[in-house]
Amino acid sequence: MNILYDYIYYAGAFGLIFIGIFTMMVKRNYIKVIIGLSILETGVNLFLISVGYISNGTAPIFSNPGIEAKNMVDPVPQALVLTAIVIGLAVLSLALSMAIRLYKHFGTLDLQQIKEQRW
Amino acid sequence: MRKCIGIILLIIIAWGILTSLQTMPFGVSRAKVANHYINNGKDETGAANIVTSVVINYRAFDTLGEVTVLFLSAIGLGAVLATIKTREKRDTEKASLILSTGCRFLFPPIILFGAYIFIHGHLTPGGGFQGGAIIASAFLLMYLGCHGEKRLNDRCSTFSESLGGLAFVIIGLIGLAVGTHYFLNNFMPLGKFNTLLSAGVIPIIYIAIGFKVGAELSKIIDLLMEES
Amino acid sequence: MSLELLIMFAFGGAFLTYLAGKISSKLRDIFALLCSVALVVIVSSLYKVETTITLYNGFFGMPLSMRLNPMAWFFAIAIVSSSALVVLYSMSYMKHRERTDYYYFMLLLINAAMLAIVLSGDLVSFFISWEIMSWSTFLLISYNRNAALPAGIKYIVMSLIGSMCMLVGIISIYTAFDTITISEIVQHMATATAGYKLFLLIIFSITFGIKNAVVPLHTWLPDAYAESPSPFSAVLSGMLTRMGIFGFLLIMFVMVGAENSLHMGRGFFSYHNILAWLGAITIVIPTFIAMLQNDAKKLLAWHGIGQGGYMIVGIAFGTSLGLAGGIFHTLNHAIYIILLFLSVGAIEYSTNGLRDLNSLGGLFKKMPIAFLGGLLGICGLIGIPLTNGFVSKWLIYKTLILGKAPFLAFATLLGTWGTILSVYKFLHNLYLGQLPQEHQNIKKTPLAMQIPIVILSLTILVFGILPGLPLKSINAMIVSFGFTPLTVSIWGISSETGTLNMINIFSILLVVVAIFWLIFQAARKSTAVDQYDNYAAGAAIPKDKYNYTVEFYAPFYRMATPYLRDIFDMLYQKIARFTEFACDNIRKIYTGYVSDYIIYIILFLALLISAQLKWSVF
Amino acid sequence: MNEMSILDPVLLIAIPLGLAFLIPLLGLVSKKIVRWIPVVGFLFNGIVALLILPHVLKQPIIVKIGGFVPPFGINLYAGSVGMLLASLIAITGFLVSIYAVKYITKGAEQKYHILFLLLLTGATGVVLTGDIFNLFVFFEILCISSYALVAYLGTRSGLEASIKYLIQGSIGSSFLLIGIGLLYGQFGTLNMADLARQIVDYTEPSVFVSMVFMITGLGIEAAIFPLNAWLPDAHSSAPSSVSAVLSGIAIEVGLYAVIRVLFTIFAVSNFFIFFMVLGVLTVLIGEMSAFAQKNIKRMLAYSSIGQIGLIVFAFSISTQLGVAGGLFQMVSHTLGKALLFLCAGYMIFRTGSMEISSLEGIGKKMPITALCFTIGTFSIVGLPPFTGFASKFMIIRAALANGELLLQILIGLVLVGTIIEGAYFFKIIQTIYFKGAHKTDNREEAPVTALIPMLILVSFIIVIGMFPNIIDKVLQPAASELLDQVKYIGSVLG
Amino acid sequence: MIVIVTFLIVAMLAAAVSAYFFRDLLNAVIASCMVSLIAAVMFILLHAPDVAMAEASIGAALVTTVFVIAIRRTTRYEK
Repeated sequence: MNILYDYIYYAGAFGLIFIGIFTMMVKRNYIKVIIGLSILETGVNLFLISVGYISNGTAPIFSNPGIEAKNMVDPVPQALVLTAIVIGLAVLSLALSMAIRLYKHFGTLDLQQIKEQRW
Repeated sequence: MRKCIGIILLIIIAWGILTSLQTMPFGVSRAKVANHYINNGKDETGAANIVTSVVINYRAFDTLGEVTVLFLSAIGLGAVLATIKTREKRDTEKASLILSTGCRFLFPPIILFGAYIFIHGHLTPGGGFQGGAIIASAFLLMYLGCHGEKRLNDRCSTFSESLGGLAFVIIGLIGLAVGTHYFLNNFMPLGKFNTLLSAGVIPIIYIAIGFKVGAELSKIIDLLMEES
Repeated sequence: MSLELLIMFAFGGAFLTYLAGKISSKLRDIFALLCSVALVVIVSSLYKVETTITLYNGFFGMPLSMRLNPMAWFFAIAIVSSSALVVLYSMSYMKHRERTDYYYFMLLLINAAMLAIVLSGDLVSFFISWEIMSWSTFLLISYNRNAALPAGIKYIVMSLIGSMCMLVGIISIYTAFDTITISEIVQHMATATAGYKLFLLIIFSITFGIKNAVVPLHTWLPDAYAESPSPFSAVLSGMLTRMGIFGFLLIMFVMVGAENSLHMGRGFFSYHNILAWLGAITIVIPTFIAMLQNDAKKLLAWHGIGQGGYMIVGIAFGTSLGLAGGIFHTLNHAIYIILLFLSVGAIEYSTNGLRDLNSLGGLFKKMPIAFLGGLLGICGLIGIPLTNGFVSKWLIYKTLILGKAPFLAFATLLGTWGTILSVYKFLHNLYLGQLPQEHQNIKKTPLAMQIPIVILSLTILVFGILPGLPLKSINAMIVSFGFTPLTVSIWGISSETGTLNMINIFSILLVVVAIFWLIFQAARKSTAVDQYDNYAAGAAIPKDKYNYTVEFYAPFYRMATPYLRDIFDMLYQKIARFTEFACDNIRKIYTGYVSDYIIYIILFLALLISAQLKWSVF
Repeated sequence: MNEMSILDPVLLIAIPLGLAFLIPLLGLVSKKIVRWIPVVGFLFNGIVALLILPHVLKQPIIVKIGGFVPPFGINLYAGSVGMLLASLIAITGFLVSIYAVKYITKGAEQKYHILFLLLLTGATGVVLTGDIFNLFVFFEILCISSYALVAYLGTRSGLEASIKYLIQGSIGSSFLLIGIGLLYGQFGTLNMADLARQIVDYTEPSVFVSMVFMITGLGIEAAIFPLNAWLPDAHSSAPSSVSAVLSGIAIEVGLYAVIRVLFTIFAVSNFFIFFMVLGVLTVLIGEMSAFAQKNIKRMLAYSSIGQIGLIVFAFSISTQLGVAGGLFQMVSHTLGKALLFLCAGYMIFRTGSMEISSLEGIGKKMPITALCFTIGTFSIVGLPPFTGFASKFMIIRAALANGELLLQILIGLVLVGTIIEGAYFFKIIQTIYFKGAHKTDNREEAPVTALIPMLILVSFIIVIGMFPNIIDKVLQPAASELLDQVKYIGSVLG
Repeated sequence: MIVIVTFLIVAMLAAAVSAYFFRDLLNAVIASCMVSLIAAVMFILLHAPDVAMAEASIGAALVTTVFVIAIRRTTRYEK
């Protein structure tokens, strides 16, 4: 059973990633695809943090003098994920602003019908 | 058709990832670089929150890039949404008295809380990004609560945004000019550990980032809400 | 006069003419003429000079050099003099046409590029000037708009294929021998394996075959000649296509060396034998196709291909006699094909653009000089004794007979008959016969057009009667290839197997012509009959042109057309259609659906992962 | 090293970033100045980069950001490859920003200039960085600014192209992040040199999977065959000055990132055969689909795909000559393609439509632009006196050098691609000069601010084409630096 | 402890799958907001407080707001 316990976080993270990719691959509505994208990004962030986790470690903050530095969790992935979350927000806000413009131009958000640019 | 192709491909990728995850057992400490940050992060940067010291000092360039990305998305949003000339008015009924006064009452404490977060960035968990987000949610509350009469002052948000970014770059350049001639170097004295004015440049940068992120995110919300 | 000054002068002249054109058209004409004449003077002053100069080694450290030897000088003098005549001719031909500065710029640029090709000492500068020549030719072929554009595309695509093959050849030589200067390649060639030599020969003969229009690769030539402006199609047919011959000489005798290029392969399948047979086919088929043409320039174009076959046969045979015949034929062909194109251009000029054989005729009274040029050109083309064509064909026939190749000799003979037939149609339809009404008062050909025609006709006769002049420099060239020189005297060749003495042939003919002329004068009682008062079955024939030359070879036409369709052209059209079809469908990969694009990405990822994990490919 | 203090490669990123943050403030003061800020920024970048370039040919400069020793802090690796591409980006950016001063009039101009400045700063960042997460961040800056710039005009086609580009680009970035996570999980470090030191055998499954994720993430921006579906739409519907930069610089930088990952981090060997076949496939598909196009910018976009395939093929020969040939082809493609898009920009602006049939007879109306377009075409096709020929010469030389049969067949296919490319480019030249109306009514040539960059690009193409030794002195050390992983690790980790 | 973690992860995956299946976009957005909230909680369990705050304030609050605004400007239902 402890194999499952060890990989539960990875399973959760990659579950989210695969659901996100699958939604983007299959769904036709542009907003639904962007939702898939945001789920994908959350999954990636979860994966990054779970890479840096140390079993029964503590948060990497010396809030009170009692904490010693031995079994602290890895701070580097947390720094990366901080950046990745904000990048995710930036991309999503840009995507959704284009969704508004798209709706004004095409009158629909169905990506199957928005294909003037082909061949 | 498309669904089953997708599933098959994802299974292959999952299998690939599984094989590579075997070499990364969960919860086992492996990172050499991280041990360096944890062991002598305290005395090199003087910040209690190691994550903040990594974000601002060790990997400062990423955060500079990060701030640019946010700046970019606000500008990009403005560029994309600016192409529509006609602004047709939406008929929104006024919020009830209780709601608007409640919002106006709640606005300052949230701003204060956000400020607390990014000022104590190097001591308690949290920092410029989280504080800025909270400030932006305060502005969001104002938009939801009393829609129409309260709007973000565009000039001062541009000011705080640009000044925040400029402050960050100028501090970096000062680090290059003075001290040990490295870009984004922590040239200020580290001060007493675990006190407000400690950890050299970190609080200054985090306050600048706090202002910048707060202004930017509220500008994004303003652009989206006021777009039509 | 050092070489790089010459090249600088040639290219600089082209640019300055373009700039002068911006100022005033008069200045530009004079400047162009001055440039070309000066070039003629410079090149002729370099007669016996043998120099090599390295221009600069800025190109990846490779020394780009120029060299002058008899072969280079022979071709250079031909290029420069023909370009001078053509520039003089086009001064009046292009008088009232638009974009003339562009035309002059391109013409002089092409001549400068040809000069650079001929004088280049190493393969890279050879390739650079070759490419400059081909894209400036493309720009000039598509000069007169609508019909010329597909011809231009066909030309540039085929010459691109050729130059890509050449580039691969040059670079493989560079990697194998680590030198690109032509003179050094021969020593290294000894170390190369037979297979590698054959590969080099084949690659380079594809390029020079395309340029010289050997049968399977000739399809670009008829449209390119017919559609380009007449003065340029003269240069194109005269000198530009003969760069292929220069190339063949370069690869077969200078680079690969005479001995191993002639002993490549066994018996029938030896390289030079196949080349000779290709040359023979190039003589026969295009000449008979030429008979079917109704457009004067197309007819001449097909003859250009035909005559090219003679040169290939001469060169491929590899004896000093054959070589001399082939090279001399190149020069003669250049002279009379330019003359013919100029005379057709004169007709085009005066009947403003009409060159359909069926609707012209009887122009010899109105345009005597053009007729004279046409007549002499045709005699040269056929090879009537007194003209230069006769000497070179005689040499080629001699080599074929000496070389005991009866079938080749028969093929060349067949070619000559075909030439006689089609060339007679050309002369008759254009000049003889009745003058149609609408051509009564056509413009006289201006002086600037008549001078080149006269000069060229004279050179045909002079080279015909005194072939020694060009044969001396050809001899020097043959010596540089390492063959035994011919014993050349001013009036012809004296070799143990039969001397060629043009002087006594000339004197015999003179006496015979004098006798007939006297008889004709004595019996000259009959009155001059007007062309138009002739009768058929008692009734006066209508005043208008009674022309029995329309559909001149109709019976032959009906019989031969099924066999003489240009099968290679149809093959290339099919290939072109197929590529267009393929291109149209390849781009359908980008379907416009985002989900398809994402599936492509995931597919790429899954492919790589499964390649490594399941089959551990890497 | 001390006199180098003012000439620090980090200025190449910090100063343009500072200017970008300055623009909104100046925008409040006056609209006029804002237009000239990118020009000043890239002029500064160009001068600094060109001054640093000679110092860097033998010994790369390692810049320690924040003063921390490389594996623990981020470091910039300003080697000859990095500085060559950085100066190329700066010069092309400088020229295109002069072009854009007069060209971009509609829409929020101030925002356009910020996005343009940051796009090229991101590109410079990607080229100089020595840390994979920093590569991801600058890559993200490059991508987001190109999403916004493609949708800048707000037209139907622009928006459609940009949402498709955004979706594929963000999937790519997520894959890149997964790759970085896997690498960090196994080796615990983010520094390229440290990773290179620890990775011994790239064919072992776990390392290979992370490599594949990184290559897919970066490959989408580098427009390799299966991943480049976004390129034709994005480059044809963006404003011309943007598509000049996208086609000229963004794909090259993406490809540089892929090559840096393959050569330096994973020291790949027989993976290159797959990569070579992919390159040739990209050439053929790019050229053939360009052949059947009616819209001029879409045709130029497809020809960019073809050229990228050629560069991928050159790099995957992985000999000193091949890599130098690939870099040279990158330089000549950047110059040639930027010139073509700039000329096409004003041609379309004057004729009003992007169809090739509408370009008939433009040679009469806009003689200088048409001349620059022709020279650009000749350089891209690879005709002699221009840079295209020199770089193609080098690539063919590299392909034929070690005489393997596979290489000879592939170089044959590439040349077939070049012939197809020659065919459709010459068709355009015919349409420009030899078709269409004879009447030359009002001759509105492109304005001066557009002609200056075109003519400078033309002079670059001719000078480098005639004297390729100028650039060859930089290419050889650059190629040896890319090939020599041990020297890279030694110079970074000391 | 492990039981709570498995429950949270199962809930998160369920929320993600329901975001995939919902036809009404608002429900889908709320489901994705659930996903990032549970992710924030997971971050706390993984001893990453900074990231949890960032995920909560940015991932849950702002992303959902931007989604809702976008849906308000365009269509609410998928087809």
